[in-house]
Amino acid sequence: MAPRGEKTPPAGRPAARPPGSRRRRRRDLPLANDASARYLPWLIAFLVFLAGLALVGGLGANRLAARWDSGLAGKLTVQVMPGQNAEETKTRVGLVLDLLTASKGVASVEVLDRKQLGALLEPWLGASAYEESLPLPMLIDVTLDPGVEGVPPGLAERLEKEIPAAHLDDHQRYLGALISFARSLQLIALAVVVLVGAATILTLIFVTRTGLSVHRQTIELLHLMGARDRYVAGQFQGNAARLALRGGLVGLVAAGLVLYALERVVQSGGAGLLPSFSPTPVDWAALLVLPPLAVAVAALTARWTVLRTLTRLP
Amino acid sequence: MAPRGEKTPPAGRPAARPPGSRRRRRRDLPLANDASARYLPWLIAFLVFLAGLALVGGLGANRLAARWDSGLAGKLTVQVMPGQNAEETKTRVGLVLDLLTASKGVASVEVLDRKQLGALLEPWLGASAYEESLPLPMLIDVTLDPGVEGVPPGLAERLEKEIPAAHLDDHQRYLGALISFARSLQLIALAVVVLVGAATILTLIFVTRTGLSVHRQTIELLHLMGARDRYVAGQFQGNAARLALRGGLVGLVAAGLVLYALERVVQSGGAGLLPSFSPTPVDWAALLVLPPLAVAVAALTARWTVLRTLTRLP
Amino acid sequence: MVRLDDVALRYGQGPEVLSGVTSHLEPGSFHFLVGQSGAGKSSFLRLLNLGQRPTRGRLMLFGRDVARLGREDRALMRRRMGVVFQDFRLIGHLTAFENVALPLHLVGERPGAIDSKVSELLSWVGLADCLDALPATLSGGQQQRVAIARAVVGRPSLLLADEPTGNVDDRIAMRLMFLFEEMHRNGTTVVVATHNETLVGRFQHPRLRLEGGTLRLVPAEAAADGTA
Amino acid sequence: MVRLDDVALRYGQGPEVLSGVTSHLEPGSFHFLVGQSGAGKSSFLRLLNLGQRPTRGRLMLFGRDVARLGREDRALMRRRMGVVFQDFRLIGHLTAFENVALPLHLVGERPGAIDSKVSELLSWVGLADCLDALPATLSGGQQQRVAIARAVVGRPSLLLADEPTGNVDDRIAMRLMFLFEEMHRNGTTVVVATHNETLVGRFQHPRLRLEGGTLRLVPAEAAADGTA
Ligand SMILES: Nc1ncnc2c1ncn2[C@@H]1O[C@H](COP(=O)(O)OP(=O)(O)OP(=O)(O)O)[C@@H](O)[C@H]1O
Ligand SMILES: Nc1ncnc2c1ncn2[C@@H]1O[C@H](COP(=O)(O)OP(=O)(O)OP(=O)(O)O)[C@@H](O)[C@H]1O
Ligand SMILES: [Mg+2]
Ligand SMILES: [Mg+2]
Repeated sequence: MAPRGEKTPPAGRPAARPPGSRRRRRRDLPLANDASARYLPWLIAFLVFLAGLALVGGLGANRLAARWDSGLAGKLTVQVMPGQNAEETKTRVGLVLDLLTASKGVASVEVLDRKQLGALLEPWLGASAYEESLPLPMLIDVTLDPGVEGVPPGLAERLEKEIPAAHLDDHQRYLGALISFARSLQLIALAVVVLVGAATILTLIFVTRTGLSVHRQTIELLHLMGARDRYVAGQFQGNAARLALRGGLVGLVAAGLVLYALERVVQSGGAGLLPSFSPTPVDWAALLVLPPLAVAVAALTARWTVLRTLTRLP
Repeated sequence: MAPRGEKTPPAGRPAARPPGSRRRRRRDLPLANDASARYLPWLIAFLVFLAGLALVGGLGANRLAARWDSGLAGKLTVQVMPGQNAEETKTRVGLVLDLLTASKGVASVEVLDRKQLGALLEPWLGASAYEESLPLPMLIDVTLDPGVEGVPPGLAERLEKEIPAAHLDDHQRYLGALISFARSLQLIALAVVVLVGAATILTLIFVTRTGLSVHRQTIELLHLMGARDRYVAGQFQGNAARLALRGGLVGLVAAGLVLYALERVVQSGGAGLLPSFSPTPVDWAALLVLPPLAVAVAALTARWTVLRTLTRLP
Repeated sequence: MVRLDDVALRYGQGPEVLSGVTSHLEPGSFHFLVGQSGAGKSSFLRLLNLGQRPTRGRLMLFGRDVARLGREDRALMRRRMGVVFQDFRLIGHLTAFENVALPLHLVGERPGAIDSKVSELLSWVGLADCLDALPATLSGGQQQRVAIARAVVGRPSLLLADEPTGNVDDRIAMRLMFLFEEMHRNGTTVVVATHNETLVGRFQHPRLRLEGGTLRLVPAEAAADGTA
Repeated sequence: MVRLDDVALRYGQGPEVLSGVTSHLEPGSFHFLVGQSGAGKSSFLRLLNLGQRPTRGRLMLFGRDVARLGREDRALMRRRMGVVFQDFRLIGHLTAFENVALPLHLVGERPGAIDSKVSELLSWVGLADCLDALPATLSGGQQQRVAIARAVVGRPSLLLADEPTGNVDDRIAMRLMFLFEEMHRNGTTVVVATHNETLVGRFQHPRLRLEGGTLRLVPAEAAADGTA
């Protein structure tokens, strides 16, 4: 027989210490105290900052290239040398316009006025480019029929033969390099954005794995005590989301400040090439998407990593 | 008395299994199997890649700004409208040159020839910019005395009064914006490089802390068994250096490929603005410094983090 | 409560640790699990707390075939068990109090009830002064008692204790055994794996003896005659 | 070998676990360290293996005042000790063999000698089949034996064993005690902390009894008369 007596476990005896004294419960997974809680927000901030810059840079390069490109695709320019006086110049332009409108493949023509021309040349010739007295070549914008690529055959030769003072200009030769440079920059920006995304996912997987490994014993114990997978996954997910949000906001603000400063620089000078690089409302909107995106990536990656690991437990 | 007899521990009995069968020794700290071994190289590769792009971009922007700047600091341009014929134009230019050389603060003057002018305007006017028959304004480069800032007082007024066809041009107005934009880009590039460095250090601290925390029990045990601090620190340091080297090389190659591709794009077109953005030998050298730098940062950060933690052990 | 039908267990490609164990533990029964070191006592308990799946055979717990349970059901079933692990497995960053409160939190007990139950139980095992101590600051025997308190605090239907008295002296060991006895009297099915022959001899409970991978039941009478 | 002079130990701001312990363990002596759970046995051993610094008093080891030792010297001194921790502390990713070989590697032993010494010792403690097993795949008692093998393999001058037989049955416990006896006969100073009164009673060694923070020496004769 087992010995009995006074040594019976307690039954209904009131607790020694006042109830409620220990009610504030610590989390069973102290993820918020992990080293990652100090690391992750900063790394995410850095990544969001980078993604922000790359995004706006890429969109700017895209706009620039598109502007040049759309200005050039299906377009030609014909220069007409100014004659000895305005009358002669006008006659020459009239001849060229007649020839062009009669040509196959030409949809429309437009003579650039003095102001448009001046704006084009201002950075090089200064304000005087607008002066009436400066004899400039006349420029005629030619829009080709949709589907027509390059110079319609024979056009250049006919122009040269009939009006020697006119010269056909296929911009591609000059702006092509600029456009491919802008497109390259755009590609690099895209690559940086993609890499930032990959780095975020990679980091989240690593941080989560590390958390799983640091807290492996606790997690296994919780599992054996009947905790559900989603209970554990939820803690990791929430933690990752919180840290990513914090980092994302910091990164957003940093990127916003830098871009705002850049815009001020661009606007303070009136250079013609640059405005398309400064952020537009669309850019600002794209920026605002980054922190929620970071949070979503963080939460989903953490959840997925944890659940994948937990299903290995019996 | 303690019982004795057959149950005496072994003394010199030869071992049952052939000696040497277990000689290959596993590391007592299996850092190479940690999750960080798969994460760190990729993150470092990404960071080195970024640093590489930012570095070359920053150096390019610097060169560009410096070229524009040194071209502009202490320089003015005077435009002279072409007259009805070459003779008239020449007279005007002569007058302007006389006036300029007689002015206080002017060091030297140079008339840009047709070819220089054509190169400047080619992207806008096409090849015809070189044609003799096109009447273009004459440009005179004015170099000011060292120390003279801006337009010498009275010069603009005298020019305007004496030769109305001449027009003084203070480039700062047009290129100033471009230069501050380039300087801003350079600042951003510098910021990215600095941030990459910070991110690398932060990551290394985190990864090392994590390693210390994952292997805490083993490290404490090694310590209690008489292992020296530098024995433990050495393993972390070596591991970090190896991973950083691997990542640094990958990042270097990636950055190199991208920059090489960009250079090809730039060289394939002959645009006048761009060459200074393509990497120079100095840039390539700066790139080559990045992987060893990453390795050094990684090794030192790991060592420092470990030693700092170990000294807390009794 | 627990029914094993020709159950075998091997780890990976290793030899069978348990081979063909057939047994039935009545609800409310109390068994000692004995056997040499390495005989498979912990492995047997691991089967019962769903920490390991049988390699073959059928295991019924609470009247249900565990092989047919989903993840959710297994989690719920685990909550009806209390387990004392041979290596304690306390959560290092939680105090003794919080460790013991954990099973109650998992089933959603009221905080007030948690407070009184946990404090009371920890006082009973002699740890009234250690409520706020972290496991690392407790002695081996104190940790073991926290582990035991955690296993019994939820008044589980099935209590599995693996070597629960290896780190305490005989006086405390007896005190802990009274706790198990009390649970048993209140209807809990108890299995205690132990090497402590003195302890086994003092109680009138049948033994399950693991030897060569099979389980042999030694009734209480024979056991009492034998080693005790 | 070990000399304590009014040594006290407290953890952080807690109460004194040891208060004014004065003692002298001769080289080549063998002592059992006994006392209630929580009396401070592990803490006492922790002082001796330089795992904790005394809060006050003087501790001499191997004839040197440990307070005056540099980090390097403390590391070297630790290599002359063998320690069996109450919680084993095996390295999880190393096999039983590699765990036991560790102290030999640290002092730069020849691989050939390591191989034979380790295999032999593990066979002696009954683990000839488990040389390549990772700790997690060993039973509690098997892990404890690996921990003991690791402590003795380097033939230390000072052997500190904390509850080394808590997870094994009496037969194996005796076998392990013979190992300690053998070390003792070869000149090692041995201190074994244990709750196992049966075991203590079987051997003719003086006991150090910890009670209320002080140490009392109970000579072998008195001890043998007493509980044994
Ligand atoms: N996870 C595992 N993987 C492989 N083998 C294992 C595993 N766990 C236990 N074993 C092996 O199974 C056998 C039984 O182990 P178990 O822990 O069940 O023994 P035990 O009876 O509890 O012993 P002890 O009294 O020493 O705790 C041992 O030989 C052990 O090596
Ligand atoms: N790291 C620590 N920090 C604070 N208190 C501690 C620490 N380690 C032990 N203690 C306290 O010191 C006292 C003695 O602990 P110790 O582990 O030395 O006891 P013990 O005699 O080994 O007990 P057992 O037989 O249960 O292992 C206990 O009350 C314990 O709570
Ligand atoms: Mg066991
Ligand atoms: Mg102890």
